[in-house]
Parts: sequence; structure tokens; C-alpha cells
Amino acid sequence: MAYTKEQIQDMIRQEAKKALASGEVSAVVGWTSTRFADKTKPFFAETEAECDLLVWNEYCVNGTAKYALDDRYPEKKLAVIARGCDSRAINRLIQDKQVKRENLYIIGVPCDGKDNPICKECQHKNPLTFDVLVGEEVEEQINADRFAEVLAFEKLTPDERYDYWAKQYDKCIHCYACRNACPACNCIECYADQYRTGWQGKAADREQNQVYGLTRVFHVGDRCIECGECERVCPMDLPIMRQTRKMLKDINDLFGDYECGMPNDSKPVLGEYKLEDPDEFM
Amino acid sequence: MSVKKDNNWEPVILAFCCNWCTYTGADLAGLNRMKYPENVRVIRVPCSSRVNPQFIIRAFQKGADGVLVCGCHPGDCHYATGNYYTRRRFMLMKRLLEYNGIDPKRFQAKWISGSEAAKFRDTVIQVSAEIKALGPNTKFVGTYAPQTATEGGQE
Amino acid sequence: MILAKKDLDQALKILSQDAVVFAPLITLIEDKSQIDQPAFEKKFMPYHEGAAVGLDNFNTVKPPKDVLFPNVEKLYKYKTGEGAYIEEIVPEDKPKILFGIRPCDMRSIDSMDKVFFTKEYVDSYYAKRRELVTIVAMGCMDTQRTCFCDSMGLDPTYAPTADVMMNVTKSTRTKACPVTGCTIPEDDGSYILEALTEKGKALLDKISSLCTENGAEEAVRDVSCSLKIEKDPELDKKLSKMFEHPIWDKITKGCIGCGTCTFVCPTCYCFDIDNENYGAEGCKYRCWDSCMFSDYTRMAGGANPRPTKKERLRNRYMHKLSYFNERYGETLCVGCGRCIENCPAHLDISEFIEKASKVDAEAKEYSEADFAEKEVR
Amino acid sequence: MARIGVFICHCGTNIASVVDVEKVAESAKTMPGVVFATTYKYMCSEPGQAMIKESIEQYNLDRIVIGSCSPRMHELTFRKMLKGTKINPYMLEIANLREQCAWVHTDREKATEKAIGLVQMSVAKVANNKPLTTSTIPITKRALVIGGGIAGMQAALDIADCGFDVTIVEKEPSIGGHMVMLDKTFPTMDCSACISTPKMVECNAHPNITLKTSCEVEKVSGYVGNFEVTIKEKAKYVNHDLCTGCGLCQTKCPTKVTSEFDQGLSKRSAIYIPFAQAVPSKPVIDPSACLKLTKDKCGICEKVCPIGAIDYKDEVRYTTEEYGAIVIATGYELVDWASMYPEYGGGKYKDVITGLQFERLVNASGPTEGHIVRPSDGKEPKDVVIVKCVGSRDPKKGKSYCSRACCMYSAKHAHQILDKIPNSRVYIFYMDVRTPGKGYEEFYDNTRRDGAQYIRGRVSKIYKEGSKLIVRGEDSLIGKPVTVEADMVILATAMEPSPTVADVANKLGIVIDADRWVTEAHPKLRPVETQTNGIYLCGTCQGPKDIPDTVAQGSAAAAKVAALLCHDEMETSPMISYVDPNKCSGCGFCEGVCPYKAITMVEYAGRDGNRRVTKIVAQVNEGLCQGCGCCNAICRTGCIDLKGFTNDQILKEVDALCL
Repeated sequence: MAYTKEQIQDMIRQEAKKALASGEVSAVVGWTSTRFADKTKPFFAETEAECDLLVWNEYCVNGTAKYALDDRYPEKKLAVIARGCDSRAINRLIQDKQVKRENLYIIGVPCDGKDNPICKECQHKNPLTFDVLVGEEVEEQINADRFAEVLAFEKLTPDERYDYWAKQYDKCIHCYACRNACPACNCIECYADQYRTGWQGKAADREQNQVYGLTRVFHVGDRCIECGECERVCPMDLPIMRQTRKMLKDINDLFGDYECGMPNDSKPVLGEYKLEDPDEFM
Repeated sequence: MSVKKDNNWEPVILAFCCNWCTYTGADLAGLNRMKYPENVRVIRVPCSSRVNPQFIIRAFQKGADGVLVCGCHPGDCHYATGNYYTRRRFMLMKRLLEYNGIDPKRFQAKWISGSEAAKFRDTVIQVSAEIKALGPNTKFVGTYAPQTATEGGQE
Repeated sequence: MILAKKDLDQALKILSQDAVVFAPLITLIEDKSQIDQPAFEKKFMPYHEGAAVGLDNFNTVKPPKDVLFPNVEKLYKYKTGEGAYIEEIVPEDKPKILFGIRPCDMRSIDSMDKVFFTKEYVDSYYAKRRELVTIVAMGCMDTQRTCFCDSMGLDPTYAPTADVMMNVTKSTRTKACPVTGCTIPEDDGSYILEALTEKGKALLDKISSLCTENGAEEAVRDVSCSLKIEKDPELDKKLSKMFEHPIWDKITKGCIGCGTCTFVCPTCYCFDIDNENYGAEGCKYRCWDSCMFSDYTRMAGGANPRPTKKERLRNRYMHKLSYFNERYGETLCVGCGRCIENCPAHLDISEFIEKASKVDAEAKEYSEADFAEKEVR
Repeated sequence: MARIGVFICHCGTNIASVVDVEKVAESAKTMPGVVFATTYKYMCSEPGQAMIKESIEQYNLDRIVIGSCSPRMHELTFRKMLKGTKINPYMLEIANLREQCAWVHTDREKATEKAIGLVQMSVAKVANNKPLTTSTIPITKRALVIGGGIAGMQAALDIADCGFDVTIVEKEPSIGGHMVMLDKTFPTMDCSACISTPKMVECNAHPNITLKTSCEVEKVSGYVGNFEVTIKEKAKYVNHDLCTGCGLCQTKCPTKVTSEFDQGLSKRSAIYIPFAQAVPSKPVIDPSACLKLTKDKCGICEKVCPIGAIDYKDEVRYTTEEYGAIVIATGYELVDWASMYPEYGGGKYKDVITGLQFERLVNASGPTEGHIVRPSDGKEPKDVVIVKCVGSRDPKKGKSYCSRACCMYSAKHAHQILDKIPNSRVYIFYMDVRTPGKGYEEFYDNTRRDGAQYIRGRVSKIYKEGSKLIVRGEDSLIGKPVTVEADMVILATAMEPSPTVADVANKLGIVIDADRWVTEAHPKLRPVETQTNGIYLCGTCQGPKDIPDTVAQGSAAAAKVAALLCHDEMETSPMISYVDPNKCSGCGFCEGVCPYKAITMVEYAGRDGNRRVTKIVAQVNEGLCQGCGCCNAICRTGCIDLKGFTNDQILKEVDALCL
């Protein structure tokens, strides 16, 4: 019998209290309600009483994994309430050596899909790594047309494609929300923050946005866990996934099936090679 | 956009050549007095794997009409495994640029070894002919134009 | 003066003959691959024939400050070597009309005027643009759920410092907007325009042919925000004593340190200056900067007085609610709610204002539990 | 601001004939940072260099651009020239106006325009050059030779003669390799043992050489001049310090197992020395055959040993030592012809033997004291067939390459058979006879004159009929199939690298090709070096070769090692990567792509916000890094940069494109 939202919410609160009681955990990262019914916000429960503020409903859309980067050298563990995508984000951070597994206490919660367009394409509702699991595993679905958006967009003519992206990058206000929300963007100091080195200007005009947009695709393209946070957080609603998915599709076609953030993920595609890779530059 | 605007417009093509193979091949082409068009400018890099995708975007923005990345054949890279990474990186880069509207002929990569002088010449002739046919590159070109100071705000 | 709603486009056409009219236009974002449903974007753009003007329903995401203080503005050009020159790039002196901005945005322009004009330094670029612009403020018919301008001392329907105040007439029947569901005037409604300054009079004279004299019509004045917050009037003084208060640790935990709130906020005016070289020539430009960026206060050698997002968000709230008061005597937050609507981590400045007002300034620890939101809107 | 001097060379008429050098110099003057520009007929000549030095002083230049021939030609010359001036030798960029401009273009105006563009790019790049100084790394004056065959011994002896300490690591109980198994060597037919055993003794006796037999390389780390090698010493169960080599234990040992040294043609005891002249001539116990070690019975050797040198409790020992250079000489093995050619009997017939087995038969210290007899019944064979290219030059079945030495040793075998067995007949099936050495062709003629019957064609099938072996082949010269009834068949099987080479190469981090031969740095110009600095190779590990070439390569490798070890320090190229530890987030991607394993993740006392923390960052080993820059393109934050080709320099070069 499947648990109801409230039951899971209570179980989460119990687990959070147990974790805090154990003394090993500094805070439990979850969601709490805001003054708006259809919005929850990320929340660090640090005391017993605050655990009762943790909520679990279809509006818990924010990613919780990347908050582990706030304190890269913690004394105590950080408990993270992880849905399927969050656990993949945690795998991503661990595989990029930015977070140590022993610094995390993961409370896995199978996710029933949130108020977020990406959730209907989700192939990993159940958390992949966790210390304790709350509720029951839900049935996974295979998203057959994972690259439908890319295939449709590829049919356009080059000029149409360029104009589309040019308009999108005209809209971009260069606020870096997509970078700060993305678990694959986990550098201590992003190349874009060192604009003195000449890579990337600070202006939000089309030219600098194009450099930033394409560079980010290349930086995260082979490690993107398709959690959709970049599109959710963008204030100007740019279709960022449409770019990174293109890279993932190419990697799938050229170098074999590829999904990131999985427990056995090997080195990122651009960081390794196979002798029998396809070659078109002869 | 390149220097002259009239009909005998000459494309500007930037070629990243790996020092041990393609650059040597290009020198050999010179030694043998082979002839090829003037619109390729070579940047010497130690290995084709030194070329960062951001250089390519920068090149198009600064007015290159075509970019060429050349290196040793996989297997005989001077640094053993450098060009395996180049191969993966620029196969993905080529498709990404095409996806963003840049004509695939404008960005090409080729394996040219130190002894394939003729192949270097033929590649240059072929690439500059293709790009001359395509005309000046208008995509990704930087909005900065010294003569017209673009007005701020919404234009 | 009364202007019928159906004559609005005609009026804008007349105005745009000798001035660039910036109005909140709704444009369709064309997606030829038809993957997503058609998306619309509302932005202050130069009015052109047949453009869909969205005077009502929601406010624009990108504030109108972009017209006066563009996100990229070239300051001067130079050339080195032979034939060297330095030449200032003066904003083109074409008069502009900022049509249909909300009282909260108007108030933010007032704040920017204080910054760019007072304290013995006048920013020539901003001054040139500001002088060329006549502003037609539009009173709100309805407010978004994140609007709380009346709690910050503003009247949603009246902007005292605009050149022309435009309101929907009381007699206009209202309907629910099909897209957003908020109340908007019927098509056969009318607007009442009232000139508040000389420039406003000049503007109204241009379109006087379309308008009729104001009989007994009155403007809709009784609009109030659904989001009410109890703000301590002396909040700025209280905050100045709360720099080390534990509330800051708690409130800033969820923030992801991006620059969205600063770039959508109408009152943020920080900018950075850089140059772009094109061979021997180049230009100096200034562009928006955000105090939330990690390299905003990074100094030589890597020292950074505001290293983590806690210090940066504290600095942002303190500037909005306390520092600006010390310097200019008014709060810099106009309650437009854009940062609440667009914050990726769903942080809420109004929630902070309420909590900061209620909390004991000298408290040594602070817990969210004792502020649990009972009533959820 | 940079003070750049631009010097355009006429190169006689090479450049000046096509490129308007004066115009290039004129336009160079307008480029940002250029304070002086001139041209000269021969910039690389003495007066040319003097003119440059003088203008450096006169115009107080701090960096220069030279528009001349390819940097691959004179970059070194101009750098040496700058050593004499106040400018750092690396504040120099060369625009390739000859090979890639003047020589390849005809239209004078366009070529000049391109030349100006190339100079612009070099000026833009040089404006961002930083002074680089070569650093030096200490060199451990010791060499390690992996493999104790003739190649390894020759290299070790030559290095030792230069006064350096050498260690030979040999996996077998004795050094000597394959050469010591042979009887005679072509073309002079002098006895192989007589020329290789003295070398073995010399190696054992040489004060600078330490022999480590029954040992293998376990782990190699470090870089040129500072290799740290862990050597695994297999359990010998005999204490070689005590043992005098009296040989009593070997005579008393009851167990008999096939002798690998005699290619399976004879037996040896469990406690054994591989062959009589083994060096060191002290036995080891074969753990898989010894009754004591397998079933805990017997133990005779311990009882018999007068000094008590036997120790059944012996274990594997690991020793770690420092070396400055490593020479890999792991030698060859014969291919497993039986699985490749079932049609030749696939190893069923005892009388179908390999060349090495024949060498043991004909060898005086071999199992038959030199009498050529049939391994099946011990009778003297009358008709012998030698089949060449078994596995070689046969891509479908075996190896595609030619094993080089078989033509000559097959002729030698024929010569020996005809010599030792009166009125015997020898048939040699061949495709081609390759005699590429001094005295080789004459040797081949003598063999034919002795009566060896050369039949041009391949053998299709060998099968037993009665006591005879029927060899069916063809004679392509007369275009007919041929059948020969033979008493014995000798197969000239192909060479392949020693089975351990892949493991050793992996540990050393060097590259082996598809056939597992070690890849040399350059087939013609650097045949005894590998691509990794400080690691050299010699002998058949690099490819099939005969003894003269192997010995020559042994001495060549020794010369290279001596050239390295004779200096106390070694200058490293400054064009290597360096990491900015503050910006590095320790993701380790650069470590993964470095072909030379030059990047390691180390602890660094850094700062997180205002807190002191130890973080993990990448660190580049200056000795190992060869400056390929692959890590630069992988690093997302751009905090690892290649000196001489920094991101900033290349970006400025790309920006210079738009002028």
C-alpha cells in the first residue's frame, strides 16, 4: 500500500530528528513551506523543533544536493533528503571529488514526480544512494523519447537554429542562476568569475552570453544528470536543457549509451578515450 | 567579417596546427614549394589536445570565417594519447556548432602527419574553397563594430 | 483627460512619431520546432505599429531601469598607435517616453535619480538619458500575489513623481484576464490621464486630439496588495544594530548565490567597467554587476570581505533596508516582488522584513520554529 | 606596457622575393606595443644577430618578434642568441614567413597581407609572454636494466664501464636469455656459448653491476633521473649468500620435470640451475615441482646440503631502489606455432621441432651432447626439412611482420646438419631468402654449395606416415606441388615480444604497438629511446632482430643512459604546465588525461573563504611533464596553464585575427 504524502512527511521528520539526535549531523537539508501555497523553499533543520517544519508535497522542486558544497570542509555530517535526482546529483558531486561520501547522511525518499516539467521524463525516481530509505520504492519508467526535443530542433535550417539561439541569448541577463543550481557546475572558482583572464566578459550582451552558454554546455555536457534545475531556475526561461541534451545525444550516438550520476559512473566522456572510438577526421 | 567587402572577398581561416605533425607537414609543404591560398593563418600549439573549445568560439566571434584543427593521426601523437581526446572533443564540438547554426564546413578537423605535406596543401585549398563559397561568416560575430557605437538599452 | 482604451494604440502611434516610446510589449517567442507551447515575453521595448501592449496583468520580469541604465552601455572609444584618439560615446539625444510603468518602478527610478544625481556627482550618461525621458505611470488595477508595495509606503495606483499619471476610470467595467486571471479593464473602458509636470502637459497636448475633457470621471484608487507585511517603521535603525544577529545564518542558508535578484530588482544600480579591444581600437563599457557574485568584493591576493553567500545576502538586505536609509533617507525596496517571484531558491525579502521586525535585536540564537508561518496565502 | 622589437628577415630572396618585407616592417611599427621594427638580409647570420642585440640595447626592448623561417628551424638559435642579452630567451616569438607564407604563395600583395597578419599574431602573443627559466632536477647516477639477455648484458656492461652503478633484473634464475641457448651463431659460426658466457661472467664480476635474478619489476614511479622502482624477488628457497654452487643437491633431488631451458627436450630436477654455465650458478627450487613444498615429503636437498643453504620458508621479498635511467630489454619469445598451424601437426609429432629446439639438439652442452637425433626414437635423421616463415609474414594466421633472423639461422641449421650427418639431405621451403648483413649472402651461398636444397614455396601440410614425416608443399618456380619424406622437420617460427612486456610497459607508462612491440620515440632518429624521458629500450623487445643489431642497440642505449647520468643535474624544458592551487577544485580530470602521469593530487594549505583548510589540488611534476597541454583544455576553471602556450597568449593570438 503506497504511503500518503503526510505519512512520508512524518517519516521524514522522524528520520530528521533521529539524525540530529545522533549528534553526527549538523543540519538536515529539506524543504519547508513558504507563505505561498504552491511554493516550498530549501530549509536547513538544525534543531528538534525545526524538524517539524520539514514538508513533503508536490511542490518540493528545489535540488538539495548542491548545498553540500556550501561547507566543503565540514566538522559534522550534513543530512540531505534526497529524491532520485538529488541522489544522482550527490553521485555527481562525489565522482567530481567535490564532496566526500562520509560527510553526507542521505535520507532517500522515492519521488512521485513534482510540479516540474522535467519530472514526467524522469527515469530515476528512486534514490540510487542513501543511508536510510523513507517509504517504498516507486515503479520506474523508461523515457523513450529522451531526446525528442533535440531531434525536433535539429530538423530546422541552420539560420532558423541560429536565430532561435541568438534571440534566447539576447534574453539572458547573465545572472548565473543556471550555473549555481547545476550540480555538475561545482568548481571552487568558475572560469566566468575570473573575467580578468579574458575568457569571458561580464556584459550581458548576446556575444558574452553565447560564449557563456556554449562553454557551459561543453563543461557540463558529458556530466549532466538531466535534473532540469537549470531550466527551472532561469528567470528568463531559456531552454538550457535543449543545448546540453544535444551533447548527451551525441555522446550516446558516438560513444555508447551514457547516463550520468549513476553509482558506477566512470570518468567523464571527455576525460577518457577508447582506441576504437569513431573517427571522421581522417 | 573579414577585411574587404567587395566581390573578391577573401575568407580568413584560422588553423590550430599541432607542432609535431601538422606544423611540420606545413613546413614540409613550404620546403617542397607547394602552393595554396593565402587565407589560412596557423597558430602553433604543442598538441591538438591543447586546443580548448572556447578558442573556437572566440575565433568565430573575432571574425574568423572558418576554423581548422589539425593534429597527428591517432596512434602516433608525440604525446602518445593527446589526439584521442582531441578526436572526442571536436566530434562533439562540430555537432554542437552545427546545432547552433554554424555551417559544418566552417569548422573542420583533420589528421595530417609530418610527412603528408600534400594533404596539408589539399586540405587548405579545399577548406578555403568551401568557405569562399559560403561567404563571410555572420553567425557568432561579435556585435562590436568600431565605427557604429551601438546605443545602449533596447535596440 | 480621458482616453478610451480603444484609442490607446492610436495615441502610442502619435507619441512615437518624434520620440521612442517604450511600452510593456508582449512578444511571442517563436519556436519553429513547436516543442514547447508558445511562450510569451513581456518586456519594455520600443513601440511599433501592431505591437501588443500589455498595460495590465503582470509586471515585466526585466525592470524598466534597462531604458535609463542599460545593462551594457559603451562609455567611450579609443584607438592606440597611429591616428590615436579618445572619443566619448554620448547617448543619442532622441527623446524617449517610458509608457505604462507601475508606481513601484517609478519609485525605483526616483531612488536611482537620488543615486546618480545627488552627493556632488552627477552621472552624465544617466543624466542625459533621464532628462530626455518623459514617464507615463500606470496605476495598477490588480496586484500580483508577490506585490507588497503598499506595505512599503507606496500607493499602487498613484505615482507622485511621474510626468503623467494614468489610471483606469472608475466607470470602466472589469473582467478577469484570460491568461493570468487578475482583473483587467474591459476593452470599452477608458483611462484618465493627469499631467503632473510640464513635460507631462507637453505630452498630453500631443494626444489631446484623441482625448476628451474629464467630466465627473475618477481614477480607480482603492487597490491594495494581497501580500500584507507588518514592517517595523524603524526597521532600518534596528537592522543597523543586528549585523551579528543569528538570523542571518538561518535566512541565508537556502540562497544559491546567483545574481537573479539583483538583475530583476528595479532599484539595483551596481555596475562594473571593462574594456573590449578590437585590435588597436577598443571601447570602454559599463555593465550591470551583482553584489551576490563571488568576485564582486574579491580583492588583490584573493582576500574577500564577503566570502560566502551569507555575507553577500546580508549585505544586499542591509543595503535595501538600512544602508540606503542612512545615506538617502528612504528604503530601497519598493515592494515590486520581482525577486520573490524569480528567486530560484524561493527566498522572500518580505518574509525577512517581517521576521526582522518581530525578532528581538539582541537575541543570541534564533530558530525558524518560533516563526512558523501559520497562515499560508 | 611591452616594448617590442620586430625584425623581419629577407632570408636572402626566399622571403623578400614574394613578401614585401619593408611594408611588413612599416606596418609592424603601428602594432600595439611595437617600438622598433626593421628588416635585414640574413637575420640568423652573425651580423644579423649582432644587429638584433644592438637594437635591444638601443631601444631598451624587453621582447622581440622575428619574422623569418619556421620556428622549428631557428627558434633554438635565436634563444641562444638572447641568452647573451638582458632579455629572457623565452620573450621571443617567431612568425613563420618563409615555409608557411613566402614559399607557398605567389601573389605578392596577398602574401604581404598574410605576412602582416602573422606578425600581428606573434606580436599579440609576445606581449603576453613571461620570462621562463629552465629548472633543474637532480639525477640519481644509477641505471636499471630490465632483462638479462645479450641486449641487457651489453647495455649493463657499457653503462658500468662508464662508472655508473647498474642493476640487471632478470625473471629467470640465470641471465643469458635466448642467445646462450644457441649452438653456433651466423655468419662466422663461432660458438654462441663462447661469446655469451664470458659476457655473463663479466656481468657477474663487474664491480658496478648487481644481478637480481628470479626478480621482476613490481612498481615504477617518479620521473627521469628520479625513478623509484620496487623489485619483486621471487622465493628461491636457497640462500644464495651461503650456497657455494657445489651442485650436490641437484644430483640427489628425486623429482624430474621438463627443462624450459632445453625447450622441453630434457628433464631437470626440482632444485636446479637452468644450464651448466648458468650465472649465478646457484640453484633455485621450483615450488610447483618440489615434493617438500607441494606435499611436504622428501627434503633430501636440505639434508644433503653441506652448508644448510636450503630454506623452505623463503617468501617473496620486495626491495625499492632509486634509479636515474631505465633500459627495457625484455627480449622475445617464439610464437605458439602449434595453435597457429594445426596443419603442421599442431605439436603432435615429436619430430616437428622449432629452431630453438634444434639449437639445443645440436648444442654440445645440450641434452644430446650435440648429436642431432630425432626426439621421437633417438635415431639420426637422414632427410631433414626446414620450413621458413612459420607465423611470420602471415597476417591471416600469425604475424604480419618478417622476423628477420630466421633466413640466416635456417641456413645455419642446414649447414650444421650437412656437416654433422654424412650423406644427409636438407630441404628448405622458403618464400624469400633475406640476407641483410655483412657476410650473410656469402654464408647463404656456402650453404647452397654444401648441398642444401632450397625449394621456393610454402608447406601446406605435414603428416606422419610410418616412421616418416610427409611434407607436402609446392615449388612455385616449377609450378608443381612437391612432397618430401623427411625424418625430421625444423620450423623457423616467428618471434613475438616476451609475454611480460605488456605488464612491464604498463608499469613504466610507455607505449607498445598492436603486436606488443615497444614503440620507440622515433623509428629512424631515436630508435633506442621511448617517448618517456629517461626510459630507453634495446634488443628484440622493440622488434625482431639478430644478435649484431641487438648488441649494437645495447651499446646505443648505454650511450644514451651515460649521456644522461654523466650530469649531476638535468635541465627541464620550461614549457610545462603549472597549477594555480588557489583556483584548483581538485576534481582530478587533468590527472586522468596526462599521458605521462605527471600530475598528482596533493594536499595544499589553502583557504576557503577566510578559513585555513588543507585542500586537495593538482600538482605538476616538472620532470615528467612534456608540455602537451592536454590538461589545459580539460580543466574547466583554467587553473592549469602551459607556460609558453598559456590560455592568455593563445586567446590574444586568436584576437589578433580580426585586424
